[in-house]
Amino acid sequence: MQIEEKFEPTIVAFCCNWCSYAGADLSGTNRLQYPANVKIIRVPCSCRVNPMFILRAFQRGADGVILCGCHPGDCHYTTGNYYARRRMTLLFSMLDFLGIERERTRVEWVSAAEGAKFAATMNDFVATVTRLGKNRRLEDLRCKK
Amino acid sequence: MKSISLSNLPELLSAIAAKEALYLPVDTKEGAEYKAYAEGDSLSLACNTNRSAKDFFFPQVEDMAAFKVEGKKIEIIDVRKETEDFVIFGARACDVKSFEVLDRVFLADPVDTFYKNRREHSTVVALACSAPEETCFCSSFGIDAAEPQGDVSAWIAEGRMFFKPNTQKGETLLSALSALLEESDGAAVEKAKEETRTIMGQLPLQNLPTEHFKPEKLMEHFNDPKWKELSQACIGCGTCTFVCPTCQCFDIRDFDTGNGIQRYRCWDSCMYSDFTQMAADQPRHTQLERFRQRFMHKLVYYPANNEGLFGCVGCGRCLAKCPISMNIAKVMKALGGDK
Amino acid sequence: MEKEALIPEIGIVTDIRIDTPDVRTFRVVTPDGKKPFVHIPGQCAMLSIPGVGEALFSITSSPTNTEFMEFSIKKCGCVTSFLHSIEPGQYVTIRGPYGNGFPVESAFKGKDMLFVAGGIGLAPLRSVINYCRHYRENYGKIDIVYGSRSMQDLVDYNEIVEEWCKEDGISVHLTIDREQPEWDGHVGFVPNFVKELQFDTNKTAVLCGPPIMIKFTLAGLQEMGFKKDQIYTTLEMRMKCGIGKCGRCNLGDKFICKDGPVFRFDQLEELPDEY
Amino acid sequence: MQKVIREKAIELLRSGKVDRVLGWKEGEFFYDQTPHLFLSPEEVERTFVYNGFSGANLSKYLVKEGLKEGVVAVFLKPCDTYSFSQLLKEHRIARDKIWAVGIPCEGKLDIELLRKMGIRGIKTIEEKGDELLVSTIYGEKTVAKKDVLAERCANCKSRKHVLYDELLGEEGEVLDSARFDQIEKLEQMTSEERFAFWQNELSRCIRCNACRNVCPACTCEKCVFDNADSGIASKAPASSFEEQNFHIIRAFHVVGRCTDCGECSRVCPQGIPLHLINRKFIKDINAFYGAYQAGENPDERAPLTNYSTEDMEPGDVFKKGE
Repeated sequence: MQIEEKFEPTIVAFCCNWCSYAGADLSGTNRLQYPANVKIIRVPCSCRVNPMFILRAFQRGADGVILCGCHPGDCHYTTGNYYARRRMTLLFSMLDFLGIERERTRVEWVSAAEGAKFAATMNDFVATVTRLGKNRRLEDLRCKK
Repeated sequence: MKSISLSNLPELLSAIAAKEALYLPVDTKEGAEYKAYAEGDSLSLACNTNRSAKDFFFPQVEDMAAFKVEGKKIEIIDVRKETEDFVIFGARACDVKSFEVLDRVFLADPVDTFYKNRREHSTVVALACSAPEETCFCSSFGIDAAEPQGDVSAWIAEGRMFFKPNTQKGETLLSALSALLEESDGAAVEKAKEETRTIMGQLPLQNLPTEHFKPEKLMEHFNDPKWKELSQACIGCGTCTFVCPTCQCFDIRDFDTGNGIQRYRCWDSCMYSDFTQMAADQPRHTQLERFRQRFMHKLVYYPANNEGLFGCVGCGRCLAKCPISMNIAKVMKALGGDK
Repeated sequence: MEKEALIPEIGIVTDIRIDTPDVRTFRVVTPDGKKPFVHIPGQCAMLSIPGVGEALFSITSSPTNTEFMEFSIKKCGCVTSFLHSIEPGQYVTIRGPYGNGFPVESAFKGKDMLFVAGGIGLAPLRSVINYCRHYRENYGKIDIVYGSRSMQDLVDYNEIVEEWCKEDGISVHLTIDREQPEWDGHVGFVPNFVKELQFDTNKTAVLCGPPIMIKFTLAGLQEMGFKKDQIYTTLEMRMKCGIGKCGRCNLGDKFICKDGPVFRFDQLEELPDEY
Repeated sequence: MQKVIREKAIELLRSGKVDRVLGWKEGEFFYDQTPHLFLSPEEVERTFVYNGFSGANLSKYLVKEGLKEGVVAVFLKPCDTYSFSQLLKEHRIARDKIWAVGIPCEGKLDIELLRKMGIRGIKTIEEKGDELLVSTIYGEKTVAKKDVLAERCANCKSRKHVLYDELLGEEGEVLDSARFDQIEKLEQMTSEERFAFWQNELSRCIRCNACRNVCPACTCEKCVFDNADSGIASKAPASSFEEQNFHIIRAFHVVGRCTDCGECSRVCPQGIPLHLINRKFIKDINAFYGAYQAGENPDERAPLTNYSTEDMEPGDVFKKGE
């Protein structure tokens, strides 16, 4: 008999250095739980993330990608997240257009004080992606073991 | 000569597919393409496929080796596998000739085992052309579209398909299918050949000048001032090289899969700016040199190394596909014609 | 399955010598400690680090060295930069030998030899120079003109001074581009130095170095009375296969990897100058 | 029209106003014209053509031409002027080296559509009003032009020349086109259907880079896909991801700069409707950030180099419809 393994998604979270990364940190120091599936990549600003980052994360085995940055208006560089917002809006719409499940991508604004929001967001995102199952539509078979 | 009624052709295809892998051109919404046979597929009667038949022996991408890297240590894994027997059914005379052009590169010492393996396991059923197009110019290179080579030659005439084996492999294939084939005389075939040749004679590019492209004229052609004008609109894409049945330049690259390195080879194009790029400099700085390289290779360099065999088979794909409609026919006319 | 030329073998770098700030010489053997394969001077090998890339290098050591192979490599691109970062014990992959090599057993035999090298151009010549030294009786007088940007940039300086300079019948002429306090030798560019030295025109000359050096040295030698069929050089181009199939290193109908890399200048004259 | 354009080209060359003329040179057949630099009036007289198959957008050549000595005259169809204007806006073209002549366009024809009708062995094509008389070695055929109109022309967005030094013919209008209809049709499909649609299309990609190289908005000195150090340089569709990645990034890089000239789809040797990807971006920009047409207004900021504090959230894209 085959034992069915529970699907554990790999989640890549791009977190801006000034707000969301600190938010993740805070959720840690407050002992708030969020799944270990989330791999955080720290970026100087949410605007640093270009579409290639997102696609490459999927190529390399991510099942979901989330971008976290400062709340609009609170960007450390004043306007970075406004540009990121437009960029990701268009990219996610395009991914959906090409038939990639829309729930696999998300943008969330998390401030340095919102440790609880960070944990809640991650819990929710991991649950969503777990329900979706493995990323099959934007995968690179060569990268599978 | 063996033959089968066209209405029974599906049975013949099924019979081949039951025995070994079968590939044939089928019509798609974007023109004819080779594909693996599935029950119900019917043979395309289009003059030619979008992509050439070189894919069967020299695919666009193939894995060459894998490496496991651990610290300073490297392990090499041979990923080659013996190919299964397969049949290419319905390749045209130009594509069949292109196999000979490729053979002389890949089967020359040291042999390319990837290519050789596929070549050895293939049986080519070549189908004579009945409706050539204006872009066809195989006869300029001495290819007879009515008399294709290959392991088996086939013709369509008077509602039947006729077969003639040319090699041992061809004999084997036909004898395995003998239950479906009838013995018939070749009168209809001769008539069909004549018809094809008559049409070929009316095509505009039937007699492109080839006599000027001799090894001893290498430098004369290389230094021809016309290259500048011919190449000026070239956008440097790889369309002509990728649809070409005889273009065989390749690149070898490594891909890090995250759990090992895959070394693969893929088609490359001399039209690309990074084709000859080295760390410091490159010998072909502008599109003129790259453009010239492609046509000189087909018309002068390749024949110089291969007893005068041209590196072009006149299939006409580059004529149909080039974004700016610059092609070997125009180059040949400019360089070797009107003299 | 039969052996595939494009699938490499394992080599181990057992020793790395730092020659100049940007040139290192790598000693390579097979996993069982032997020399990877037999070659003739002037031939090349494909070295690669999986995941980084594969590149063609001329074999610097002489065939008379039966224990290992050496490659003098200048840091300039992807693969070479990586090689400069490795330590002894590193595995690499190696395949070869490729190319025609120098005609040491035919055209060079019994001749007075003149070797002219600039910078890293000494790498391929070192193989043939050491070969000629080993079979000293087969060759006449040997002159070596070698120049580099500075004293620190002279590759194999120790071997040159300690071995080549001390041998009978070998004259070594060194030069550097600009004055340096600790340098008491010649200062100036190689082509001018060659002209100043005025060699006998019965010599067979072999040039290797940057294109500009080759161009002017060739002109200088011709001025002296050398004919093009007396002068050899070795070329390089981007290569992927090394066996005349990948289609990028051709000069006209000749492939540098297969028909070269060693060419005589009268042969080059009949080929396009795309190198 | 060809006669008028030829005369204009000859006049410009004779008067010494320009040194070169960029136009279309006649090919072996009626339909295979090559963009060409004409240097003499005689050459124009002999081989300059302008007809239903003069589809190539010449504006991208101006990047290179502007670097040369002397002035070049160029003939631009309405949609080409959008590309030209966009390139100028991006400072890719030396304006003083260019003499732009606007020429009218009745819509360009797609030879592939003729071939799909089974018309083969074409000897000559004659344009007669709304019809094409095609003579082939297998007989004569008459085809309505509208049936072989290229997709981009059937859904023409504008007959207006946005920028020119002189104009031949009448000033046109911006049209109310149905170019987003097919996008909407795709949007109404399920995610699975869309995925299947695009897999079928993109899997045919041979990575010849024709779409990128022909694109008037793709003018990077070195493309990221050609940069060996980028980690994504690959010449081959080694996995389905490569194709998706290439085409998303290709289109994304020209977001807000793509004028929807349709060259990418015209040149694709595999017949992939690449313009649909670019057009989806254009449709989204219009819907999310207000109507925007690249190349139309040189002073307007492009959507991705601009923002508003009131912009919608990425997640809102999918909320509207539900």
